[in-house]
Amino acid sequence: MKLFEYEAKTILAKYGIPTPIGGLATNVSQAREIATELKPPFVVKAQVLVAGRGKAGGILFSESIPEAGKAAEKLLNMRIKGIPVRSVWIEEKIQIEKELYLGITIDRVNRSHVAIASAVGGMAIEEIAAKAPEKVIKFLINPHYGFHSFHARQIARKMGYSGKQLVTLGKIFEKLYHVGMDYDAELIEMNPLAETFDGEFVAADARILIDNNALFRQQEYKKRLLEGESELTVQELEATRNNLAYVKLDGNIGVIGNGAGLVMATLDTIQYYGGKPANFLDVGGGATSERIATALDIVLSDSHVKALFINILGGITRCDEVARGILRAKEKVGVTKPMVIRLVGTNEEEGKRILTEAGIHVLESMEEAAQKVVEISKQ
Amino acid sequence: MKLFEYEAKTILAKYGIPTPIGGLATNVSQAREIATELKPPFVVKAQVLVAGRGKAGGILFSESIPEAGKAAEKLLNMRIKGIPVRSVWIEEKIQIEKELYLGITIDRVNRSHVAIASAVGGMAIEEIAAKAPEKVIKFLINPHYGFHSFHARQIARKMGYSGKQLVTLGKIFEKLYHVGMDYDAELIEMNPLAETFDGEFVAADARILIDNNALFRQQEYKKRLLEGESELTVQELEATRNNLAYVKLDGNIGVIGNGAGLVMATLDTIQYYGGKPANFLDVGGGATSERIATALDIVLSDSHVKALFINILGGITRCDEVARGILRAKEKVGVTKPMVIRLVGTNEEEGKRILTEAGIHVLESMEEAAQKVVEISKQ
Amino acid sequence: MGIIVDKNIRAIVQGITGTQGSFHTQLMLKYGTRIDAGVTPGKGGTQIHGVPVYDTVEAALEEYSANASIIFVPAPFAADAALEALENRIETIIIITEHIPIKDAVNLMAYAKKVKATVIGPNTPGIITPKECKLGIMPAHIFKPGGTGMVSRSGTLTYEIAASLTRNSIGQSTCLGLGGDPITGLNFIDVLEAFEKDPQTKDVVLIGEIGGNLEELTAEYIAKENYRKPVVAFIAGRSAPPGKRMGHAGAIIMGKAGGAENKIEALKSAGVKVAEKPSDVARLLGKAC
Amino acid sequence: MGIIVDKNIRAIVQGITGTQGSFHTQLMLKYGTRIDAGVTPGKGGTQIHGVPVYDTVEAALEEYSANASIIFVPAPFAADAALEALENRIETIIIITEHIPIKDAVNLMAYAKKVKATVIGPNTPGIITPKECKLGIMPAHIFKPGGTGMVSRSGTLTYEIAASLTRNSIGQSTCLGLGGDPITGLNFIDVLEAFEKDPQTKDVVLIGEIGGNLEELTAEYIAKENYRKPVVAFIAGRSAPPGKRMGHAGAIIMGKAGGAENKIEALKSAGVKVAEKPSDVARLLGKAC
Repeated sequence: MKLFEYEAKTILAKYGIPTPIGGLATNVSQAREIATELKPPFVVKAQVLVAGRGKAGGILFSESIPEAGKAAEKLLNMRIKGIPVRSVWIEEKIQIEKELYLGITIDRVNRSHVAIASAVGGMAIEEIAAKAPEKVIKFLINPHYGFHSFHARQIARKMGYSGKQLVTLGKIFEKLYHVGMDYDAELIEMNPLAETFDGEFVAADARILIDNNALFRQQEYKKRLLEGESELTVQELEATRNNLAYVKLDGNIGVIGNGAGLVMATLDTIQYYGGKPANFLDVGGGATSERIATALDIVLSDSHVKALFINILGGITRCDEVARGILRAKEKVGVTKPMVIRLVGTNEEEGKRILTEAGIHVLESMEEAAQKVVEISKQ
Repeated sequence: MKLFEYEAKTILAKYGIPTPIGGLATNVSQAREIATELKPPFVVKAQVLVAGRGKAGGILFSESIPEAGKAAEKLLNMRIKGIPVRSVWIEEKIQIEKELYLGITIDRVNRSHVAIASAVGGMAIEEIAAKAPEKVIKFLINPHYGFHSFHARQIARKMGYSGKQLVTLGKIFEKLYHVGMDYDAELIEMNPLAETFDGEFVAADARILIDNNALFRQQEYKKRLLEGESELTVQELEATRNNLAYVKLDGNIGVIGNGAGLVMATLDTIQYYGGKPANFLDVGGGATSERIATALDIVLSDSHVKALFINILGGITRCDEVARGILRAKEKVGVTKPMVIRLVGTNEEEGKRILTEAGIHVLESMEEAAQKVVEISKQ
Repeated sequence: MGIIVDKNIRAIVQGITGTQGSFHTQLMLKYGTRIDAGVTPGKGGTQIHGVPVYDTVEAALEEYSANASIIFVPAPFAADAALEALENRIETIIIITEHIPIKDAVNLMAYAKKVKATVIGPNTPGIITPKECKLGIMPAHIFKPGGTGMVSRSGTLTYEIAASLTRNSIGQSTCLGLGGDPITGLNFIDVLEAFEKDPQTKDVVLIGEIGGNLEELTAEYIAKENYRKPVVAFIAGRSAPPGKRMGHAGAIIMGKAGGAENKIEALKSAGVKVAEKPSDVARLLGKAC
Repeated sequence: MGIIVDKNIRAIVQGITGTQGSFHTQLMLKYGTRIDAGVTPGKGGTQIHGVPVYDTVEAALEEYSANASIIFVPAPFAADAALEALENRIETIIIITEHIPIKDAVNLMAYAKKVKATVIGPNTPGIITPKECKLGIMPAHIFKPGGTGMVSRSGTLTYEIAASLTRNSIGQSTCLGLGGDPITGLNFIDVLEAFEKDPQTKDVVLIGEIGGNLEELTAEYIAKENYRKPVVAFIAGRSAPPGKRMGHAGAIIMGKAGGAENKIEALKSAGVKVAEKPSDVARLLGKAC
C-alpha cells in the first residue's frame, strides 16, 4: 500500500528526519492559510499516488501567497492520469545544491532488507542504476543484528561524505531504517534527499510502501486504505475490501482463477488465441463459495466484460465450493453474460455434479476453454 | 528506577495485558469518585516504592464506597517505612483462585534477559525459589531471536497449563516481554498474576524497574524521577540530579570516593577500625572539580556527618581536578568539618601541590587515612 | 528417492485443527504420508483423523521424533510457528500459509539459514515425491512417479503442467513450489542443485513468472555451471502490461529484468527450452530427452 | 606474555577526540602501547597526539591492520561503537565507557560470542600487561612486571591493591577489570582459565564485591576444576547493609548469594585465601606462594 507524500513526510518528521515545513490543504482557502505560516517561495504538490506526478504537471512553484492559492486551485481541479487531485501539500521550497538517494527495500534473492544509497539521486536515479550501477551502494541488512548508524556512516563515506555531514547522514539513514521496520515498509525512500547550500540534508520527497501482508498490524493505514482514500476504481476497491487480487486490463474477457501464476497463464493463453482479457482476478487459495460469488460480482460489474472465463485448478481450493459460489452469484446477481468454466482438482467430481445439475457446462482443458471464450468474445 | 504500581499497571494495560480496573487518587473525594465508577468490593493500595508495603498495612480492602473513602483517608495520612503516602490506587478486587509469577529480568552470568515463571507466585515466590527451585522455570532469551509466544506457551505447559489458558498465558507473557524491551526494564514482573475462578488471568500486582542507564531514551520517566516524585531524601535527590551514586547509612563519617569498589572497601576499612560511615558516595570515573564540589555539598548537608573522608585513587579521575573541587567547595560552602584526604594516581603530584598550598594535608595510605578519620569521628 | 522428502519423512502438521489443516491432513494421510502428530495451541489432547494434537511442538516431539513440519497456521502467526519448529530442531518446514508479512519472513529465513534447515514456501502448494510422500495441498491424482523434477513459483500452474505431464505418461521425481510470497526459503538454484544430485531425476521443469530476477539468475547459473540435466521452462505473464501488479508482489515488472521476454531470452540463451503454453511443456520434454 | 594483550597488540581508539579518549591516548602512547589510529565520526582527517583520526573503523582499517580497540565513546553510542569494531573483525575490545544500557550490552555480548571476540568491560579500567601493553585508564606507575595475575570487578580498588603489591615487590603478569556494569564481556572464570594457561602467571589475585553470584560460581569452578595456581581474593562490601544499592547494579544483595559473607565463605571452602583489608593481599600472596 502506497502512502501519500504528506503521510510519508509526516512520519519521517516524527522520527526526527528533516523535512520541508509544510501543510496539507483540500481547498484553496486552506492552502492560502498554510502559505501564510510559511516562508516563500513555496512548492505546491498534488497528493496523488500515481507515478510521474511531476511530469504530469502535479508540482507547481510559487513566489507569493496569492500565487500559492492559485497553484492549489489549479491542482485541485486537475486530474493526473485520470485520478482527481483531492488534496495538495504546500511546503517551503528548499535551496537544493545536490540530490541524493537513500532507501531501504527488500532483496528477494538474499532474503533480507537492503539499504540503498547514491550520491546522485532525484529523477536520475533509475538511469544511474542502469548505466553506472557501481555508483549505487547496496548494503544487506542482517535482520538479527539490524542496521546501525555506523553502517550508515560507512555508506555515507562511500558516497564521498566526511565530517559533520557524514554523521548527519548516518543519523538520518538509521532513522529511516527504524521507520521502515516500525511501519513494515516494503520500500521506504527519500528521493531526492536534498543537500542544501549550507550543507544540511532535507527529505525533499519521500515514498513509503507498506507491506500489504502486514496491514493487520498497521491498523491506521489499513483503515485509510479501506476508506477509499487511495486511487482505486470501484472494482479495485471492492476487491481490496475482500482481499482479492484484482487488476483492471483493457480487454473484454473477464477472468477469475485461483493462483497468480495460473491466472497469468490464463491471460497469456487468452492472448495467445487472439482474445483480450478484461482483468486479472486471483481468488487465492481455499476460496469459499461466498468469495467466489464476490469475485463474480466484481468482474461482472465491469461493463466492458463480454464473456467470463473461470479457471479453477483445485488444490487448497475445493471445486465444490467454487461450484456453489457460481450458483450463488447466479442467483443473486443474475448472471446473463456467457460463462466458460474450467474446473479440475480437489473435489472435482462434486463440483462438476453441482454445476452440471444446474445446467452449466464444465470443461477440463484450459486451452480448449480459452479458445472457446475467445470465440464467444468475438461474436 | 522503580515505577509505581499504578504506572506499571497502566503500561501493561496499554499493551493489552489484563489488569484490574482502577484509578489513582491523591485525596479522599477523588478516591470516592473513582470507587463510584467501579464495582465493589475494592482494594485500596498505597502508592509507595518501598518493599513490604502489604505487611506495613499499605493495602486495605473495602466493601462499599464510603469504606473505600475511609481506607484512602487512612492511607493518605500514613507513612510507610518513613515515606509519606502521596497517592492511592483504587481497583476492583479480583476473585483469585491461584497466584502465579511471571517476570523478565537480567541473567548476568549468561549475559541475557531471562524469563522466569512459577505456578506458585505471590508472597510465596521467594520461599519457593529458595526451597524448591525446580518449580521456578527459567528461560534464557537470545537477544537476536527474541521471546516469542511459542516460548511462552512452552513455559505455560511446564507450569501445568493447557488448552485456552495456555494460549492466553502465552500471549500475556509475550506482551510482558515487549513491555520490558520497549521500556528498557531491568526487571518486569507480575506477582501475582492472578488466575480467577473462571480461569482468566489478571495482573493483580506489577513491578517495573527501568534500567537507569537507559533513562536517556525513556524521557517521560527520567523527568518524573527528577521531579522528585520518588521516595528520595534531600541528599539522594540531589545526588540523582547530579548522577552521583549516593546511599545514606547510619554512621557519622562522610565518605566520598571514586569507584564503587573502592568506596565500599573504604566503608569496610572504616568499620574494620571501629568507625561508622554516614554514607556511600561514588563520584564515578573522570569527575570534574564541579562534580567533586557537588559531592562535598551533598555529604556535608547531612547533619550527622562529623568528619569527612575523601579517598581518591586517580585513573580516569585526575587528582588535580579533585583538588580544585575540594578548594571550590571550601570556598563556596565554607567547610568547617574536619577532612581527611587520601589522594593518589593520575596527576597526583599536581593535586597534592594544590591542596598543600591551600594548607590541606594529604595522606597516601588508605588505611592510615581510615584510622585517622575514625579517630577524629570519636572525639 | 526424489529430493527433500521421501518415505523416511515423519511429519507434524502445525495448524492441524483449522479447516485447511484438517482437510489436507486427511488427504496427506490417505496418500500414505506419515503424520505423527498435529500442533494447535489450545487444542492439545484432542485428535484429528486419528492424529494426536498437542499444544506445542515441544510436547509433540516428546512423543514422536518428527523430522518435518507442514504449516497451515494463519499468516500473522505462521512465521512464529515455523520458528517454533526450527527451534525444536525440525529440519524441513513447508509453509502453506500465504501473505506472511515480509519482515517476519526475513527474520525466519535468516534463522533457518543459521540452523541449516530447509524451508519450502511460504505460499507454496508444498512438495510431493509421487507414491512416497506428499507434504502439501496439491491434488494427488495428477502426479505419478517418474524421472522429471518440477520446481515452480506458482501453485495451481504447477498442477496444470503436472497433470499435462501425467496425461502424457511423463512421471515426476519430486514436484515442489518455491512459494509465491516475496521472500521464500528456497530458490530455483537450490532446487536445481538438489535435482542434479538425485539419481531418479532425469530432467527438470522450471515454472517461473514475471517479477524479480530469480529466473535470470537461474539462467546464469545453468549456463555458468554447465547444468548437466535438460531443463524445460514455462514463464507466466507474457501478456501482462508493464507496471501492473498481478496478484502478489512477485509479479511487479522492474525495469528490463523481471519482464517475461527478458526471462525467456535469458533462459533460452542458457540452453533451456521455453514453452509457449502450459501444454507445450510435455512436448518439449520429449524433445529435450 | 601475560594474557589477552602483549607487545603484538596494534590498537585503535574509538572516541579518541573526547576529553578522556584524548587524555588516555597520550598516556597509553607514553607507556609504549602501539596505537595506530583513532576513530571519531565527524572528526576524520584530524590528528590527536600524532595519531590519525578516521570517521569510521572501516576507514581506519583500510590503512592499518589493528587487532584491538579501546572505546571511550559516550554510553548511548558505546555499544554501537563496539559492534562497529566487531563487524570490522577486531578481536579484542576494551570498553572504558560506563553506564551502557543493559539491553544494548546484552545485544553486544551475544554478537561478540557469535564472532568469538573478547570484550573487556564495559565500565572497566581496562587491561595492562606491565611494560608490554596498556589498554586502559589505570595509572601506569603503580604496576610492574611479574608473576601475579589480577582480575577485578572494581576499577580503583584494583589500583589500590596493585599499588600495594608493587610496593611489596610483587610484580604482575596482567591486570584487568571485568567491568562494573551489570553485563560484562568476561567473567572471573574466563580470566582464571586464561591465567592458568599463561606461563608467566604464577598466582592470581581476584577482587570481587557484593552483588550477583559471580564469586560463588568462581569458587565452585576453582574447587571443581582443581585450579592449579594459588588464588588470593578480596571482597568489597562487608560493611554494606542488606538491600542497599552501592553505586552500580552489581552491588545489590540478593538473598544469601550476593552478600560478602557468603562469597567469602564460598571462596574459603574452595581453598582461596581471602584478605580482610586491601593491604592484606600482598601478605597473603607471600604465604600462598
